[in-house]
Amino acid sequence: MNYPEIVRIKEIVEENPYVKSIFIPFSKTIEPGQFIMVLIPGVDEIPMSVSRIKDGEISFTFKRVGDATGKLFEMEIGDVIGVRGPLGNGFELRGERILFVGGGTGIAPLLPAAEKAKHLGKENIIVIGAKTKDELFFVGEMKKLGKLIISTDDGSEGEKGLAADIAERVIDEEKPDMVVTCGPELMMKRLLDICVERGIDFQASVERYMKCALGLCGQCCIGEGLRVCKEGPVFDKDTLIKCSDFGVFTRDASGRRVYFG
Amino acid sequence: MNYPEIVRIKEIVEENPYVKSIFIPFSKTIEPGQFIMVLIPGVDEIPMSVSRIKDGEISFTFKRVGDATGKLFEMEIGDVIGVRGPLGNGFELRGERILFVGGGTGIAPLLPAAEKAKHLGKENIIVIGAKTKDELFFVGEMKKLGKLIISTDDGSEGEKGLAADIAERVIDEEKPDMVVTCGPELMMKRLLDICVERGIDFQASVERYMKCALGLCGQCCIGEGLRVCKEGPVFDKDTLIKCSDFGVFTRDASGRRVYFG
Amino acid sequence: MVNIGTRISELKLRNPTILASGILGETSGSMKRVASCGAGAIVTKSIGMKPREGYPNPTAVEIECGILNSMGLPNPGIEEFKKEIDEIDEIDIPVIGSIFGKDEKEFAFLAKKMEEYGLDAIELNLSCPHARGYGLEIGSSPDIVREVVREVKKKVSIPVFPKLSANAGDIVDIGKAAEEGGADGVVAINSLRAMKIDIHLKKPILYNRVGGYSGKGIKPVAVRCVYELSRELDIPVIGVGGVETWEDAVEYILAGACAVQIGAAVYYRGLSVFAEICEGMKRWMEENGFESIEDFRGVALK
Amino acid sequence: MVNIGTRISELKLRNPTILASGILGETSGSMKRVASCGAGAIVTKSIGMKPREGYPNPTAVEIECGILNSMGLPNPGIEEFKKEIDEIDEIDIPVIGSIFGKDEKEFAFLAKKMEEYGLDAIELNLSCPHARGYGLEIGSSPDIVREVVREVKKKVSIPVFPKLSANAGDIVDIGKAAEEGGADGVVAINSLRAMKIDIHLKKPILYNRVGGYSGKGIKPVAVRCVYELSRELDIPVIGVGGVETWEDAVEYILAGACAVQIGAAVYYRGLSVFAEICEGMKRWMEENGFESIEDFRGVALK
Ligand SMILES: Cc1cc2nc3c(=O)[nH]c(=O)nc-3n(C[C@H](O)[C@H](O)[C@H](O)COP(=O)(O)OP(=O)(O)OC[C@H]3O[C@@H](n4cnc5c(N)ncnc54)[C@H](O)[C@@H]3O)c2cc1C
Ligand SMILES: Cc1cc2nc3c(=O)[nH]c(=O)nc-3n(C[C@H](O)[C@H](O)[C@H](O)COP(=O)(O)OP(=O)(O)OC[C@H]3O[C@@H](n4cnc5c(N)ncnc54)[C@H](O)[C@@H]3O)c2cc1C
Ligand SMILES: Cc1cc2nc3c(=O)[nH]c(=O)nc-3n(C[C@H](O)[C@H](O)[C@H](O)COP(=O)(O)O)c2cc1C
Ligand SMILES: Cc1cc2nc3c(=O)[nH]c(=O)nc-3n(C[C@H](O)[C@H](O)[C@H](O)COP(=O)(O)O)c2cc1C
Ligand code: FES
Ligand code: FES
Repeated sequence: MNYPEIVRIKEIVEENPYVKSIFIPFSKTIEPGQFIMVLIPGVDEIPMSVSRIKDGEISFTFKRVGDATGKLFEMEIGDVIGVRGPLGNGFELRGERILFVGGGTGIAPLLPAAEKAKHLGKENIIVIGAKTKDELFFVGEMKKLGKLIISTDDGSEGEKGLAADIAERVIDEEKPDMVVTCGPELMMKRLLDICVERGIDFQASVERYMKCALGLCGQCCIGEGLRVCKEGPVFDKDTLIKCSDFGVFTRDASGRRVYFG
Repeated sequence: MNYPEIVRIKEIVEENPYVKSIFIPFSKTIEPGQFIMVLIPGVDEIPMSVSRIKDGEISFTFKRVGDATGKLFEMEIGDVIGVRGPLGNGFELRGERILFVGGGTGIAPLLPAAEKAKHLGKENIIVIGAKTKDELFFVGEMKKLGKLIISTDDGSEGEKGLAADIAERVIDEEKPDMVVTCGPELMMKRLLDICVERGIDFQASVERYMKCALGLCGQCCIGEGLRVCKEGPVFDKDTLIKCSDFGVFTRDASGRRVYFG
Repeated sequence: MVNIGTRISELKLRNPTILASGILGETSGSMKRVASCGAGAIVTKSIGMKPREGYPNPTAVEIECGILNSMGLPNPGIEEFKKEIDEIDEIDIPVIGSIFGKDEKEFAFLAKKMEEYGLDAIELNLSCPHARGYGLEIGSSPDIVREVVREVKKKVSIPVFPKLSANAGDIVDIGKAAEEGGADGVVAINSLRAMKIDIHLKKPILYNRVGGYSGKGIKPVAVRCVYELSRELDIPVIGVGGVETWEDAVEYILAGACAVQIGAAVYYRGLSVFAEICEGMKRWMEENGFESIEDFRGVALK
Repeated sequence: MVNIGTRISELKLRNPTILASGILGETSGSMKRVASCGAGAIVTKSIGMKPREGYPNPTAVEIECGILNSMGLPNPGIEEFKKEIDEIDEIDIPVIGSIFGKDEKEFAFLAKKMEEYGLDAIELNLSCPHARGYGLEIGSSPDIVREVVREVKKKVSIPVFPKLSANAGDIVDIGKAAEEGGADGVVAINSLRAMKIDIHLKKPILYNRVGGYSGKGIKPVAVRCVYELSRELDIPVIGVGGVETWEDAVEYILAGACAVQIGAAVYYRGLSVFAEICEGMKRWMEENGFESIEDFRGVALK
């Protein structure tokens, strides 16, 4: 039943001044890359990637950006939220050397993905980028999972520059079999182009405004009717190349096109 | 799903000038004593006891009494009817020596019951009664299943007299462990009283006007709300003793009481 | 200590589960049985002026999300029904007499009879979805509903509960008309006008073609009706439609119902359904710190 | 050879499965995808005068016998929607533009726009069960429905299909009014006004509280509506509500529908549902010796 299960918050971790993780009981199987719909009673219900997968428990990790995340940010242990999921597909980790590139809150779904990759015996290279040092998170956990490269737009930590630029260099140096990414769409689009050029396997987790999360309303469609809530949020290189809107425009809650950049 | 399955009539047997058996495909398990609702499209849907149980096939055996049975009587192989069931409970054959007493179309459900009893290694004594010779049926088949005593009201075949009278004598002679009966309610009531008096185990298959056959409408209730379509049609001695209406009145389609005798 | 007793107007119920009309409510024996199974009250089969045989079978079938029936209001008639009522003295829960008629005069006459027989309240079946001349036509006009309730109220002093349908007209308009007419509460909803066509027969499966749909498939519609009626009316609302589990009953009470009626679930869950719902509800109330039905009734309206 | 092509007024469909409004009909890409999955026609999302964000989430949840939604008519507005239509030239099945407005003027304006954009027919959403000021209020008055259809018909020359609801009023009365107004066919039914209260939150689960119920739970009601409309009207009837399997589609056609729309089943069965229904229906027609849809359409009415 694709219906919210009402649960109590088990634990809250402040990842940085702007980002928190909320832990909730979750008894179903969920794969890295899959997401849940988080119901904040009386406020909204929003999509959140799973950021940690434990036994009977998961977390999601979010930045305060508006009403719903703002309310979540103020919540305390024991508070009640609703959870629908697992929804969508997960990452498929192919090849032996995987480069993970996460930008902003896009770092969140990469943590369980890199953990799984490590568990499968793969060699991980991880690039995480943020505007500034303060906005980084998961640094300690990521370090344990592979070779970690940090980038900040302002150079306050790690390398200075855009994650996509850093990633391009790392791709050429490290020659990964696959790039797995989540973050701003323009960053993912650049990585897609890079991987197409170089013939490297690629997966990206795409964000679109979501309403029904049942694959019905069509609100979240990209390309030729691919539902991010159903066929996504993770898409392959070959699929995304054919999406003429990927990296070009997204849609607001009314379905109007909103161009990037 | 308690919903008619539409089937084609496989075979029709004329048991006597007034009674026919219709064979239909039936893939579910059904016990002697249980019944089905037979839908005659555009006419009615009526309860019928299972009269033969074969592999993937059953029969019901009926007398032409009105619209629905009249229409059934005219049907041919390949004609379409609906079947809901199995419904209700079945006979529970207890003890080693069982006396079956069938009157009129009440003989029908006793055939598979006696067959089962024989199969279970019990010793059968069978009394079947009808008004006259012509109205008897299942004589050949019953003979193979135990000691058969025939009674007719007019003495045209077997012993002359009411089946209940004959049965009373047989009970005293044969000392059965149990009496299993189906037929006119006054006959069954007399047998009940006899068995109570003598402390003999007893089951009877009761008929009441049926509508929903779902246990909902209450049309078929006897005693303290026992639904013949659900808790019946087969009832034990102890249950029937407590039904102050058993053998006293039945109800017509409107629910009005119709007194016997 | 948790108390699941409830009140509907002046009726006091030991618990909020009521046997719905048309379910095992036609004979004294079946009413006694339901009372002994733990119901909080019983509604009789709908009774009319004269004996009626109802429609030929099939009158009821199970379909995917519920039960479809078109009994056609079979009943022994008000005179004969006295025999059943005379035999239920030992029942110590409220028994509500359901009646149907073709106009306010018949309703008033039947209600008076039911009162004379000693019943505790009257339910007006204004909304049978399949019997021509009764029900739908009456129940979808606020003016007729107001008038019927008013005439009945003039004749009897026991509480009167019109039963509304979601088949035609705005249920809130009808509910308001009932309230204006002096109703002591409303019951919502009767089964939904519906049909199942058998693709093998290529015909409607019910003899009467159209029937009333009940069971869990209608619950979302019925809960919405109860919610809207509770919000707009000042009189008690009794919820009916697809109540099968204690969760369903709680949902109705959160929507504002002071009691629920149970029909189709007698098929799905058996006669233990009344006791099971009460047990579950008590447990839930304990866990949630509610001491009485009133503690959580209508909470969802806020 | 079995032919499952069908006609609705002047529209010719390769098969009788139509994508229902509000399902994947908002972007050019999703419409193309549905066309390539075998649908016989497509209805767009309901489009209004201005962009609307709709209600906050939850806007849709799965419940026991179907889907409950209260999207709140989100849409990019008629101007912006041109971009989508401009991109669907390659679709070779009829595309029907669904519109909603607050009065006959808005409907007429929107219909004209849709015709200019090149769409093949208009569906009038007169019956959204949850968006205040649109839908229910309009769709439950025969007079308003007649007027809206009449005004729209004055403006456009493509077929016009009002979509009716079973929420309020007698659907046959509304259907007759639509026919009088000049409708080229009617679509029945929109989702049923309904509610789910979450017993843990003790609140309605949808942000908007009330929503529209679709899926198999509403099929018996919708089939009854299609049956009644087919019997009473002379114009084609398109059936909607809980069509999931070929058996469901056959049931609607037996009830008189010349085509069926499919909404919730896209969730339950995926996008292959259109092709699967067509396959099953062809097989059944062969077994039953029917060569065309017309051979068995409305057989249950007899
Ligand atoms: C599959 C998926 C996974 C996501 N995972 C994460 C995550 O792990 N961590 C995280 O911080 N964020 C994640 N997001 C984004 C997150 O859902 C939005 O940031 C959040 O919905 C903002 O809600 P708000 O009310 O706080 O902000 P608002 O002020 O309502 O909106 C801010 C922005 O958030 C976006 N947004 C709002 N509502 C929705 C919605 N229903 N669906 C999609 N986007 C919306 C819009 O683009 C909007 O411009 C994910 C989005 C998707 C589609
Ligand atoms: C559990 C059960 C098992 C039965 N098994 C058999 C059987 O194996 N063989 C057989 O010949 N008969 C059996 N009957 C009786 C049979 O159902 C009726 O004879 C039949 O319904 C008559 O229908 P009709 O339309 O031909 O006659 P009608 O003219 O309609 O009625 C004749 C009489 O049949 C009875 N009857 C009619 N409709 C029903 C109904 N829906 N339910 C119950 N009784 C009804 C009434 O008492 C009526 O007076 C059984 C009845 C029950 C309750
Ligand atoms: C077999 C059957 C008979 C019914 N008969 C009546 C009736 O006589 N009078 C009445 O008001 N409602 C009647 N109803 C409707 C129920 O009382 C109830 O309103 C409806 O079934 C919805 O509740 P449920 O989903 O719990 O069954 C009948 C319902 C069924 C299933
Ligand atoms: C998510 C969702 C959105 C819908 N949006 C619309 C809409 O915009 N316009 C409309 O006329 N009907 C809309 N509907 C109703 C459907 O078109 C259809 O009438 C209803 O869902 C019943 O069909 P179904 O059971 O096949 O889903 C919507 C239904 C759903 C589930
Ligand atoms: S959010 Fe509705 S289809 Fe994806
Ligand atoms: S026939 Fe309806 S309860 Fe038995």
